[in-house]
Amino acid sequence: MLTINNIEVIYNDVILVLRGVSIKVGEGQIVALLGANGAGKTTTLKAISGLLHAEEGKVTRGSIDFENEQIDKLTPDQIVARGIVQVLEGRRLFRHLSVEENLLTGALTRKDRNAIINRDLEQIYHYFPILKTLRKRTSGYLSGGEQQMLVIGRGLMSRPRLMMLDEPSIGLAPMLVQEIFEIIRKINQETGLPILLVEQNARIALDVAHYAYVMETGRVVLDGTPAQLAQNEDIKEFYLGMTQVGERKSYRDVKHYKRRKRWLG
Amino acid sequence: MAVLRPSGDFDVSYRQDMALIRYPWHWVLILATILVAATAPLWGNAYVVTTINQIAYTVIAVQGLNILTGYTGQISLGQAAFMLVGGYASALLATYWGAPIWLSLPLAALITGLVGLIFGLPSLRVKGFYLAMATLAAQFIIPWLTRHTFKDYLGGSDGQISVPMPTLGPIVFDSAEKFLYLSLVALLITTVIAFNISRTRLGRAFVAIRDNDLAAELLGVNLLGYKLRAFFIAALFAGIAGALRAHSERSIGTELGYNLNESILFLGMLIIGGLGTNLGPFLGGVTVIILDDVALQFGQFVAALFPAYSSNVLTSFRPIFFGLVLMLFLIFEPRGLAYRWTLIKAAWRLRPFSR
Amino acid sequence: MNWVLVPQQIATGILNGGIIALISLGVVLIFKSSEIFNFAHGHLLMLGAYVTWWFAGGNQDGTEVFNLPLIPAFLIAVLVAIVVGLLIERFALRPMTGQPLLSIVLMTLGLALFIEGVVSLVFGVQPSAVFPSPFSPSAVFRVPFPGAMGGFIILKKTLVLSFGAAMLASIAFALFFNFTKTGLAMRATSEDHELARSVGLNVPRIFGLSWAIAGVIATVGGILLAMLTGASLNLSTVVLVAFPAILLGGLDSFLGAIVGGITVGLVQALVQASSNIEVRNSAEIAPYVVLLIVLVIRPEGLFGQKRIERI
Amino acid sequence: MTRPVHLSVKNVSLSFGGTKALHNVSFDVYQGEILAIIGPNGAGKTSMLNCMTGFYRPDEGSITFDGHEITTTPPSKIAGLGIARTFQNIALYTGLSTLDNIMAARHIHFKYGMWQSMLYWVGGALKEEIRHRQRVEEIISFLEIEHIRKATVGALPHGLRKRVELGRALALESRVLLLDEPMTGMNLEEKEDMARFVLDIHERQNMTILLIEHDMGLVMDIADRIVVLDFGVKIAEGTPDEIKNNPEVIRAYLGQEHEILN
Repeated sequence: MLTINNIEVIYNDVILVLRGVSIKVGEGQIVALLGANGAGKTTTLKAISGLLHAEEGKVTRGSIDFENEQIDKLTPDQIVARGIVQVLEGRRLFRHLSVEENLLTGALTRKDRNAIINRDLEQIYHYFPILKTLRKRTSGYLSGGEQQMLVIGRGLMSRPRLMMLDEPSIGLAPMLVQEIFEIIRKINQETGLPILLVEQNARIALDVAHYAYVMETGRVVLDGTPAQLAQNEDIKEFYLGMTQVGERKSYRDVKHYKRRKRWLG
Repeated sequence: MAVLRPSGDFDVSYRQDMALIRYPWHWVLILATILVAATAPLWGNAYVVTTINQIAYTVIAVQGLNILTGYTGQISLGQAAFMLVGGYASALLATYWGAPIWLSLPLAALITGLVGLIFGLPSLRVKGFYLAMATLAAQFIIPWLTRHTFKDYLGGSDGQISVPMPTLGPIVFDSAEKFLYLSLVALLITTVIAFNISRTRLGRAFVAIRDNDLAAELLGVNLLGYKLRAFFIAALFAGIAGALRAHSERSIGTELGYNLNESILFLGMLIIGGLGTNLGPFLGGVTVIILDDVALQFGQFVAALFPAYSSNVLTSFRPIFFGLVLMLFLIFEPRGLAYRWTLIKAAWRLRPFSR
Repeated sequence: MNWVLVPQQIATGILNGGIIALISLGVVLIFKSSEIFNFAHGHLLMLGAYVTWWFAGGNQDGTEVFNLPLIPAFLIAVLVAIVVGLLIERFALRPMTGQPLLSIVLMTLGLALFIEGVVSLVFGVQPSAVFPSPFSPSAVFRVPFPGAMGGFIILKKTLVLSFGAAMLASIAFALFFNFTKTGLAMRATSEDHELARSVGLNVPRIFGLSWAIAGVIATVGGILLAMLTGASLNLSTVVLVAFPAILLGGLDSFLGAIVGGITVGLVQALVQASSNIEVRNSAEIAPYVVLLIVLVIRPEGLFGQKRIERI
Repeated sequence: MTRPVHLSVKNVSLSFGGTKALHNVSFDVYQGEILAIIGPNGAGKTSMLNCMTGFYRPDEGSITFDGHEITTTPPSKIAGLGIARTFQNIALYTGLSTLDNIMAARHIHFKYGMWQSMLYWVGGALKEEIRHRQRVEEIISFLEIEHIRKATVGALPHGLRKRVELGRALALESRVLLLDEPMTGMNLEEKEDMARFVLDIHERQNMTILLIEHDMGLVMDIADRIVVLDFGVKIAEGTPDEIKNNPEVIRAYLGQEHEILN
């Protein structure tokens, strides 16, 4: 349903950030995008959602197609109206609005009647019961986990047909990471909503995803199903932190700073 | 940006790395500028000399504002009012004590600095627009006080008093030409001070407050102490500028300006020149003062074309022109002329490989 | 204190405060929707007054182009204000997205200069004392009040009208912001532009809308004020009284704008009831003195939102 | 534990407008250890650091540093006493270069004042600047950030900014280092580098380190002891092995993760 064809992104007319990225998200799929910081994962998401324009970035080559329509020239609000919503990195919320108001901002672009929106609100509270108890609270005072649930909930409120999550696990406790990924999986299974996921925690991302891409310095260097990737020696060492014999290696044993290996390309 | 240097140019000591004047051509440029300004009486008319005097004290005021607003990030709408304090202080010291300029000017600066401290106190609690309003309060309260208190000394409803000619031993600065040397020396001193602040502990603490006040505090910068220092230094510079202006105009008071518009103009100069850069106050001050002149001439020209509307055109031309210049600068050159200057320098050094 | 003046001054102060409140509302509105403190609001107000005056044929020397009654002239002025608001947003503020606070402050100051220049070019620098008004300046209500001078409190009808308009406008705004979708979109946009974009809001349109509304409020305020004083370039300086009112009430609170406006009106009026001439003279700076005191005690103003700061 | 107590937290409680962020929390930090504080988001970990650095003032309880009461000491003074920290959301001085960021953190070690700043050449400012510059260069070379020495930090990638922030904390030459999620948002490779720096600082300078971190693998590997907070209450304290298998901690925090850790 979403196809990115060999796009190139340039910031400020000079800085080349993406150099030929092609990604596909199929119906009902969770697709994970892995890679180091600065590899261009977030830029890829912003290219899709149109948020690049506000940052002086441009898609200069290639195209992005969503449900057989080319969307890389559209503005962010037009893209949201087409059903693509991006949940920004870092649990960004409208801090001075209440929890429920934050959720409702997600539905501002919809033309549905209030009854339908309220039903969706109940649906969100069904996935995230804690938000219901906190609905009147000023969202800036929520804890990190609650904020992450809130921003995902807000994304769902726009009734998206593709949701993009940027680093949902960042700075969250292990339990919460598991909980949130369980919910992501559940949402995907129950509603068939396709999800494009950028994640630093490779283990959990590969656990929920149906397909994954690995990015390095602005291009895709590897892709495959989680099972295929988990067999790859480099993925094992650099993304999953395993030793040659398949055990978790200790951080105390890593002695050398510069042992960087790069994929050819 | 800072790493744009031609290859083969590297430093062998920290002292060298920290130096501000790096190349012979820097020295040439600086000395040439000083020489041109100092010989103005020889090559220019009285008007040119007066304009250079005006540029000198304006740049000093903007340098002060740059420390407070550019480096420390505290918006101030009161710089012109602080000039008023400095002007009055120096004038009164000279009139009633016969203080020579080398004494009255620094004392006036210190007094202004202390007044600045008082109006800096709200910065302990408020930031951003709220602080801008607190300084706006200074911009109203100080001129009001000069009109309504100590009327015998400050001129009361006349709104001005006359200021004696400054003296230095046997020298009496009785002409714009002589005064020029006083302003240039003062400007040189404030420039050196401003440069030194920007490269030392003090300047780094100021920028730390601007960029992240909470982190600065948790890393050992006493917020109130340093914000107050910034207010003090800004007012100190305003005091010097005000004293110079008072002595060169031979009178001081609210009738002569020192109002909100001037404070805003100073901010405009800072933005046009380059906020938080050492060169900014110079570029901004010189540009705006010269533009002001151009606006005046051009306005007269346009007014002559439409004689029926000449009075309307004459009064409206300046605000329209300045409003436009300011807006266009903010849109097309938001980082100021100083930034453009570094780009030009970089292009020059990388020649012939630059685009 | 000249006690016999006090009841009258309190009444006048509250009514004057209403106008200050109305002006403050326009500034608060822009701030709430885009985090921009609009220093040019006073100039929009002056522009609105002049445009109305021009369409209503205020010259009365036979040179006027239009000679419309007040209401149609007012409606045209409102249309002009909407267009001006949209133009300002599109050409002055939209290019400033992402610039630091100070640059945006200066942009509004540059706008203020520009508008002032244009108004003086088009309408001249001479104040136009004759301004069309439904009431003559001497039309008053007399409210019996024992202890006041002459046993009456005198209320100018124009003042009462503007007070009523201010109250209505503020109630309307509070309802609009808290209970409509557009209001929510505006509140959201003011907090985080990128985030607002990511949830699909058309941020430029929201800014345009708030500038258009602010232009309308300014025009209403300008007309009400001009009925009292006539149209002149000095109209723009009333914002200097509104600024302390806004911060007293809290930059982002409509209720605060009202309370702040009335407080400032009262302070000014009461200072003028003093028997000491120097105290009376301090009416122009009294709001700022009060402001300084309030800022030190309660930095976010009386009703302002406390900023959530985390590290 | 035979090492002397360095920082001591006793019965600290803190609340914001009715909600309890910390409730009667006590623990000691010993000289030269790496102590990790873990717990769910909102458990009060960062609030705890904020109390220790004077940014928040606890409602009850006390915090002592080398026996001195610092509960009510202002933040800028605490930095001078020898407690340095990094921040959860990077809090660098974005307009300054890497070098100046770290120099700015030397602030507390400078002796000269405002007037000497203005005079620079006379009064010793220049000499002192050079002396501190030397120290800062050592930190820069230790963290391997020479190549970005003069780059403005606002434009650096996340991982490098985290490293500059560590450098800034080191420049305080404190005796205790409080690291608030120093590895957040890093991939494995970057985490490994960062862990190495932290361990090196610990070993070479015998630095006492207090670490908040969510990567349990990392915490278990490098921490000597762990304190677990949940809803502002301390629910466990002990060695990594004890914590890993503590049922209360598994319930409140680790979940299935403990299977991977063992």
